[in-house]
Amino acid sequence: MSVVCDSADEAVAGVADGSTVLVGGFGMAGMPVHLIDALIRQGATDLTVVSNNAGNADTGLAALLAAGRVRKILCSFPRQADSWVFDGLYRSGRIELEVVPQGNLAERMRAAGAGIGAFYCPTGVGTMLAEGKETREIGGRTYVLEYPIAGDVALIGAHVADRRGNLVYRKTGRNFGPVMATAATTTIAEVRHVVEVGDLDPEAVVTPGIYVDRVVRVPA
Amino acid sequence: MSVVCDSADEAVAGVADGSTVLVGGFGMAGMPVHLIDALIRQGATDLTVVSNNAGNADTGLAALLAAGRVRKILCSFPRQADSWVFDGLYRSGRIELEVVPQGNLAERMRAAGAGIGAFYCPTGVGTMLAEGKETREIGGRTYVLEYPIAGDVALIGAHVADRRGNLVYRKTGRNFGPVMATAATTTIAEVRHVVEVGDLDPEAVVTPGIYVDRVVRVPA
Amino acid sequence: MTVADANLDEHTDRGPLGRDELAGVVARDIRPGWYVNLGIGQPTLVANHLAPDSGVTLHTENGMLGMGPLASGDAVDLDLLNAGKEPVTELPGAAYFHHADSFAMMRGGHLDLCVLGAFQVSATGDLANWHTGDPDAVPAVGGAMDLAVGARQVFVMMSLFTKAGTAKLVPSCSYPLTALRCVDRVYTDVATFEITARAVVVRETWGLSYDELCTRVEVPLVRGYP
Amino acid sequence: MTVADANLDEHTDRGPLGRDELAGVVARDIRPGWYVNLGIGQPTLVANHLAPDSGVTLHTENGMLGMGPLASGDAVDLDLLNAGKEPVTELPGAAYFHHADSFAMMRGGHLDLCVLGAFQVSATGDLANWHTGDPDAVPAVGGAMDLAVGARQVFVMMSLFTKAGTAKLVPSCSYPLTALRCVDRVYTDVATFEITARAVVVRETWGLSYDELCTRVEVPLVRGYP
Repeated sequence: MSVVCDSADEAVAGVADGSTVLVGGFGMAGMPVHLIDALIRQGATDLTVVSNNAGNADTGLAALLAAGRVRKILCSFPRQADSWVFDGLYRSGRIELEVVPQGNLAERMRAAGAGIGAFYCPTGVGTMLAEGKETREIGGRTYVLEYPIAGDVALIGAHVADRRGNLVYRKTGRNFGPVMATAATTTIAEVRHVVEVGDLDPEAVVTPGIYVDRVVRVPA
Repeated sequence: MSVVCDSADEAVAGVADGSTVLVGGFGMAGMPVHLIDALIRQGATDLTVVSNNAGNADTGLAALLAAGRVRKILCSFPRQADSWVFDGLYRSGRIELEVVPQGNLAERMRAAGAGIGAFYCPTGVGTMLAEGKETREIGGRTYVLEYPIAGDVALIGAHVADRRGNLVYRKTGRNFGPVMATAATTTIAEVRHVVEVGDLDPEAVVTPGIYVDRVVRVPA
Repeated sequence: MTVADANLDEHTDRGPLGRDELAGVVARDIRPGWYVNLGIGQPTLVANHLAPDSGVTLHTENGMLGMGPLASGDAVDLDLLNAGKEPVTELPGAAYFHHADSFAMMRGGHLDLCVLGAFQVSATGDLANWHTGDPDAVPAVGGAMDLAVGARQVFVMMSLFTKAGTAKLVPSCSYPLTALRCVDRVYTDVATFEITARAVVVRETWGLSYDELCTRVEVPLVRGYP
Repeated sequence: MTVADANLDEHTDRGPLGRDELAGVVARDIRPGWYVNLGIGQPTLVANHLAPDSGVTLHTENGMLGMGPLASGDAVDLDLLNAGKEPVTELPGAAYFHHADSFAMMRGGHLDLCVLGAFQVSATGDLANWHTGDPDAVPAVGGAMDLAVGARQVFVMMSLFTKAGTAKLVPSCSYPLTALRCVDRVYTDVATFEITARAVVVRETWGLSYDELCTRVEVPLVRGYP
């Protein structure tokens, strides 16, 4: 029951137009650059992308945006020194943006993966990001009701996979990967090393293979 | 900044009457037997205990119950072949019981540790365990509103600690430990080995020391 | 004599299934690659009928994927228990996680299947398997509600009749419920049932015919797949 | 001349604090054993003033406790970044975790302190530090709201005055808010303030006296601890 694919193109095959795609990575750490490039070649369009940022310079997520494939993005921090592709699309009204506090982004995906229908969160209370959202007092504190963010597809980067899809990350490359893997119908991971089943320490597996549908090895 | 104590008695010093005590373990795996024994000696009473079971035979949690220290217990499965201490107290009305589905027990403690005010959970909908609880339809499915369970103290068992309180567990001894550690004001862990800071693999630490206030080494 | 029409196998030339035979029938329907939780009690027998190369990964709710058979002798490790608190073993490719992660996995719909015992199953798939309703009983639910609600498919294994001869497949459960509309299939010693949105379909019988079965169960049944 | 009354140090014999001096003043108030998140920008300078044996553990919201100084040369590892996406190092006793766990740690009140920059802080501790309110600006919040709401204590580091000379400690924020009533202390180049439930208390001044400060800030101030 190997989940290992021969190429990134094979790994992203079948992503449908209109999909919600969760894209891991924080900075370049954990960024699934080969999978994003393959997704550009694959051609799916009208996508909703969920990622911490909105792309840097002209490669990776920025290239996907530049190719006109993304209708909407949910992220915590779109504006960066080199986010000119996003900035241009946003200012010209060609992309929809939902800014989500970084922890809410993570927790809303966690809720999707954990079967939680919604949760009351203290983050953002009294701010413009909570405008129009339901609030509730619990134990004298005000909370905002937040709903899950589920993906059709998650593209994540990890360090090592075994053939069943158990994943180990490396340092801060872990970031959104484990959460996104739980929140998507189909989770696709690019990794630097593929090992045999039994080669990973079961105590140290971070993402169990149950969450991983396809794996592709990419150059380290 | 070592969190290591010299004895289990030192580790449980100061637990106040009326405290809510989260007690880890599933079967004997991860069960903090030495800390429970120390808590009996320490003498705190009128406790609310949160644990998966309600004690077995005449030792550990059962001994704490037998000593008359527990006013109320929240657990998923009080009834076991050898839960005669609990059974006797319950049938004679000397202990209060809240039965909580096992996943709700875990998720409600997770919510306490994660600063979530409440969450909508599909478990228990339409059953007697959800009677009187608020429900809500979300996306065509019914959910029950569940509130956090926080502890004043957590007593957990782990495998190895470093002197700063980073914890590693062993096999299914992990169970409730990592969740309870996040949900209590004061987390106390008994471990089989104490190592120096830097001896644990940072990728494999399951409970970071930020969640652990006191550690005591006990015989393996 | 075995009468097989298009969609119903009637094994009337033999008696009801034994417990182990029943476990084998359930195992036959578990597909390679599935992640499966086998409930405490009778469902654990199913593991004995899954070949080592079946590609099926077993989950135990106390925090493990890749659980192997029961441990004995030197292999007993009291840090490695199943949900029934028996010592088990670890297979290659296993992973450990904590309770909140384990139940998130269940509740989030990631397990392909759980197999549970039952006191009663209703015609619409309601499950009662945690409480007899006896007011003197100490209530104890464990992970039953979480499993029933969370797994993608729920198979129930039980004897069809109580000792008093009453069917446990009922129009509506009289025992306290575990979860609503969650059961997909019911495997019993005398028949297997598929609970669909429209009907309860009999797939196979042992030791009695479809017509006899209909006389002993109060739930309207459908003969094989319509 | 330094005038110290019971609870207020006025350093009028010198100019305002430089950025690095200010970082040192903040560091002085961080206690051994604390778990601390230093926000992007000016707050990261505080790390330079924490002695290696300070017992302070740094958190970075992208999934790490035990973050060390910025990496350079061979120590640069692109898998090991801080929240500002700069390469950093790992100290003994570090631990890695994923984003949901990292923000659960923050939101759950486990960090003793976060230090953040600000555009404005109100007299009641409201914080505005993520958006200028400019309708043309691309909004970007990152982890600021989570940190402000979650840490047990929030220290703000900023210059007290805008380039136009207006105080950023204000009766009520005009910029979009990050969080309500979250700021405990404000460290600026000319004064430090403690925001209590009843008043804004001046603890120390640099380059101006308490009386001068009162004339330049619209918020009612209290001289030292009452």
